[in-house]
Amino acid sequence: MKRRTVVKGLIGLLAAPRIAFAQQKELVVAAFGGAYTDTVRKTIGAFESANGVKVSFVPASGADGLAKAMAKQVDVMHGDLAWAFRGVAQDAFEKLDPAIVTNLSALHPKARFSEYGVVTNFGEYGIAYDPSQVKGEPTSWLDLWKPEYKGAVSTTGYDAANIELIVLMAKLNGGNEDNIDPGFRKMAELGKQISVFYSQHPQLLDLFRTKEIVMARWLRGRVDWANKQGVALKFVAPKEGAIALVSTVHVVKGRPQTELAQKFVNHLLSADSQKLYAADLGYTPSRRGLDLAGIDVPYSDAMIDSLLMSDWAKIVPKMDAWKERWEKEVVAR
Amino acid sequence: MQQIRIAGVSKRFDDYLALDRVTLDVEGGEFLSILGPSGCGKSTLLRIIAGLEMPSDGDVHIAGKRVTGDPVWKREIGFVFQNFALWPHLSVFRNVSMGLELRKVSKAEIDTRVREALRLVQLDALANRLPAQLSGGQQQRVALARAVVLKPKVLLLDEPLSALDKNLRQDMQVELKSLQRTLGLTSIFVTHDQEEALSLSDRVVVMNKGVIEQVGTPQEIYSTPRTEYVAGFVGEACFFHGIVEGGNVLRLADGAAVPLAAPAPTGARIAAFVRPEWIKLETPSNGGAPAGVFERLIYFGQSSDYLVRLGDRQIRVKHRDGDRVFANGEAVALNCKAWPLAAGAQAL
Amino acid sequence: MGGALDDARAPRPRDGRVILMRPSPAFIALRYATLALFFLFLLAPLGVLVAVSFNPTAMIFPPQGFTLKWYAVILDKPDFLHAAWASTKLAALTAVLGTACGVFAALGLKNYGGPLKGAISGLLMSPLFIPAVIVALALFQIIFTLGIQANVWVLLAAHIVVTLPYPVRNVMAQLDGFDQRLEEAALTVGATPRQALLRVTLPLLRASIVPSLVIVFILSWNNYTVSVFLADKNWTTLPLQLRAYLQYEYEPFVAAMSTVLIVASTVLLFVMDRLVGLGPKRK
Amino acid sequence: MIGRSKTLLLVPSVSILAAFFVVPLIWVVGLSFMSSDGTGKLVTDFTLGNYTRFLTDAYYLDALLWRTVRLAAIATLFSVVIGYFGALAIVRSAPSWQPWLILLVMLPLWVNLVVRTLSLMVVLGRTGPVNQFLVWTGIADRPIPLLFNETAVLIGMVQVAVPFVVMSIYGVLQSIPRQLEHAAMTVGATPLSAFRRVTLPLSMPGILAGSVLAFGINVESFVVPILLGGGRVRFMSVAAYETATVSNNLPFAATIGVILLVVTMAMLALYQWAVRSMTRARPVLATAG
Repeated sequence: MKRRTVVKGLIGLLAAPRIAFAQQKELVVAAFGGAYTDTVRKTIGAFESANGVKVSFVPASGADGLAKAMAKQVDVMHGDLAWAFRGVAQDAFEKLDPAIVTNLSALHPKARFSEYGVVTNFGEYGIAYDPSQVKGEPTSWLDLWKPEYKGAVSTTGYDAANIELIVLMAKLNGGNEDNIDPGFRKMAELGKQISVFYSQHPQLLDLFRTKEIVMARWLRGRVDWANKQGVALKFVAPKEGAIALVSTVHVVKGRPQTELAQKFVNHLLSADSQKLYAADLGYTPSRRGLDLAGIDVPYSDAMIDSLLMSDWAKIVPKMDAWKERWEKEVVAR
Repeated sequence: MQQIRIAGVSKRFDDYLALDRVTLDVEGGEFLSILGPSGCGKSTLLRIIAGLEMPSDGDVHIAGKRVTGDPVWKREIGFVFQNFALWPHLSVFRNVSMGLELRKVSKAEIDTRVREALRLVQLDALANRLPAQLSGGQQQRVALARAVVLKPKVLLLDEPLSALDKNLRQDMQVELKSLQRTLGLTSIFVTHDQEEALSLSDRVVVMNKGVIEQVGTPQEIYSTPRTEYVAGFVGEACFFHGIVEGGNVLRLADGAAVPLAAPAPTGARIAAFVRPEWIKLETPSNGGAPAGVFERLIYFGQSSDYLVRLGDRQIRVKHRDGDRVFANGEAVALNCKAWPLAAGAQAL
Repeated sequence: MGGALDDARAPRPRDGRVILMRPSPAFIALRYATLALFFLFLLAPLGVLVAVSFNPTAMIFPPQGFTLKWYAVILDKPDFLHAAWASTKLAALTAVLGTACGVFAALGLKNYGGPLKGAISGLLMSPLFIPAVIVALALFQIIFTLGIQANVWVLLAAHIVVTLPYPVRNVMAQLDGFDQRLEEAALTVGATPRQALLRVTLPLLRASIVPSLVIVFILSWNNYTVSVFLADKNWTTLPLQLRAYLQYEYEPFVAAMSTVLIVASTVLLFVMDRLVGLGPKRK
Repeated sequence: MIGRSKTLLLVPSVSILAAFFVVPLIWVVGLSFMSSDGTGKLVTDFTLGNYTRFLTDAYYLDALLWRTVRLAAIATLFSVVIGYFGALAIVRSAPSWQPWLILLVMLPLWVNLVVRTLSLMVVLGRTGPVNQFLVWTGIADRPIPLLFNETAVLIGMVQVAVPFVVMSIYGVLQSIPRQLEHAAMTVGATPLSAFRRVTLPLSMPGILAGSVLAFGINVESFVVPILLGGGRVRFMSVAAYETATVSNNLPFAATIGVILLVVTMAMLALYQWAVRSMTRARPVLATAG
């Protein structure tokens, strides 16, 4: 008798939340988590009541995000260009329906990179530097290569922005996405400059704080954050162009409520939501014509036009091979 | 009435035969010892009676009921283990009461019966101690109380005293016997100590290599054993091998003659033995008694033994009051009557 | 080394004699120095965390002021509270069921010998030696192929699998020295094997079961690599939530939360010790 | 006698393991013989390509596999030594202290590993307490770089593994009667040699268990090499994870996992064989098992 009660209790413990949510229509969104999800959540109340739906968020992006999309466990998936093209290749997404996602027409053309997804906002990877340690303002990506900063510059490991940097270096040295050797040759030199490849923003912040690093490839928004955290840094967009950080959003194929998911994407592209990306996260909205008075975020067609954004459809199939080269030629000593 | 009946029980472990068609009856209220060296199968037999092992062949009956296939917990036995096997996490009281709790006996009755059992073994004052807080003898008594509190149909004891030192062991023998008498418990006691077996038992079973060599009263086992093995195991013995002459004399290979205490078929080649206390040492005469050389006297206090060299053997002879004192190296004759062992019985 | 007192309390050997030996002061000093150095090494990062949790500005050590505001912030993070609760439930279930499985397995293996025992115990230990993330990913794909939605049962099973080696090994180690006669003694007084297990064997195995429960709870509570693929939306565990958060932020809030965990776990273990006893007191 | 129910006891663990570990493992092995089309789609034709790619490339063999195994082994050695002395010091403390000291040992495990490792970075950082101490005492004239190298990874791994080692060894040490060591002293052994001749050999099973556990944990290290290695100290499980999640080449990620499993199992078998033959050579240890 007693034992049965315990077993029932255990089962109840697990089952409770499912029963509670089962009553209502529900939309599951895979998002980046942390502050990003918090920002999206701010305006979600209006969307929920307008459509009679409950939106819940799963912190997943990248491999786990796409895996969940392929398994039809989420309705909407956030990602970046690499995962976007992988998802397209694996037939994971619905085409966005311009009849429902009416806000598509209000976006900067660069945001509409594919019929199967859309860029919700742009960030800028540039050079963050400590003005007390760096003489004069860096102007070019190549400043990271300057011998006087050997050991005191940093970038991440193999990620989307560094892939853009490889492609940029290839292009500056006579190559392109298809002829990447010159890019790797140049990056190998950078590898010798670097003592630590950072993997998390808080980690880089600490490196700047302790002056172990004086210059790094970082996000504009992050530099503002660092300043708030009491580490005085400056940001510069190099003359070759800042590297685009894009957040993409996709409607997952084969879920019961794709129309609702399309509406949700439309909601993310609405003026209110778009404005919050700028206000809370420091990202440039992909929607044109917003009034961003009082928000310190670069916002112009020219700025978005200048962002470096390679042809990811070409890059994605090469990412595995490039990763191996990165580890061998740039990281390994 | 037979309280326990063991009929043709065999036990095979892989390719090793531990028990070979053992048959044995135990009377109600009897104290029976199973005596033998380690590995003779005595513990296996006890465990089969208890139900801790299943026989490969044969039947076990307890109190007139066939229990061969019954598991141990249905057999209503009491078992005392060699190292007591007290549960270290339970108090003395709980160790004793567990069997009653399992039988769903009322709380009040448990209390009465456990107290009574503990009083029997004089441990009522220590009921709340943990086993680790008790001495060896006290632990032994808890193990006994745990076994008898259930009023078992049979009490099985697996070398229960061997973990105790000599003095304590002798005290416990007395206590164990009186407890068994008081309760009238049919008991089977497994031991490798022949003194213990002889002093405690109504009957003794001597086992060797999985078979019963002999069953009998302690006197029978000691004085009139049937085989050389039994004779040698239950006490000091000096063996003579030879041919029977005239029905009551054993002629040895060296020509000496030993009178036999019981008649044997003339012309048979047999073995006979004597116990140290059966021999009287004398000055050699022409009587033909086996002759040896006096080596020395071993003094024990209350008694003493002679050591005599007989050919290449050294034998003991009990010194008796009034015996003549021999000098070391003096020639002596062994005056004794030897007990003839069964003609077919093999030498060791 | 040990004090005379230790020995007086130690179980007396059968022969009843206790050899008393006074350690030299040098050895006592050495022991305390070892303890101090050992814990300094082990707990330094926690010390930093606790200190930083009171720092008003950022994750800076040494702290530049004192505030309790980060502790208040915890209550403003429903996601974290929800995740902590999910993790607690999951870890508790994993601990109970996983330890039960491990105890059963160890008991079951006790009677086996030779190559079969080796093979099965090898199997039970093997989750320790392959990156859990690979197994979790494969499991995810299999479930996906079978058309099963990720659910908490799969998550639970996966957590049990990756933590199973710990209870199996702990309990098997204790069973190695276990006196079989204690169990037989219970059978002779009329206990069925199940009753013997419940009344004798399991209480005696407490010394390895309780630590197993704690370890499995901790491992499940901290698991990231398995949960990342198998957790569904209702079961976003604390490590997942934290990882997502740490990608972007690192405020003393995290230190405050860790401090709360440290204190809470200590209190929990203290209460458990009072209730069931964790220490080896009765050994 | 109760053999059937004993077998029944194995059913829950073995079936759960079969369904949720062995089957995925078979899947992983199968996966390692497939390939990826570059976008992550599986090509199911049988190929040995992943294994050739790994096993014929000095980078994968040296910078990845050998480094992982080497650092895991060194970290295990340190973990066992430090853990042993910790456990010994705890066992020799007053009995009433011991549960609390063990609780202290387990305390770090409650804190998320990422958070714990970030804190360790503060401790070892250029302005951290360790460097401050070194400069203050004059051992170093300026902060020395303790982070972002193999040493830092080793320190981190040891920190992670030590609590588990302590738990393994503590139980065994606790069951060794102090009288044995004292008996050795009565026949003239100094405390040190009594420890070496009695306690140490008797605690061998704990050391064995602890080292296997520590190696298992270290060889799978993930968070520690990422954070403390500064992105330069590559580890097998990190490579497997990134190959799956960044390159999206699941078959090759599976191959890395399989190779790690095989190498680890082989090393452990070798280790146990070595320990066993060593204990056979010294009869003292044979009784300890």
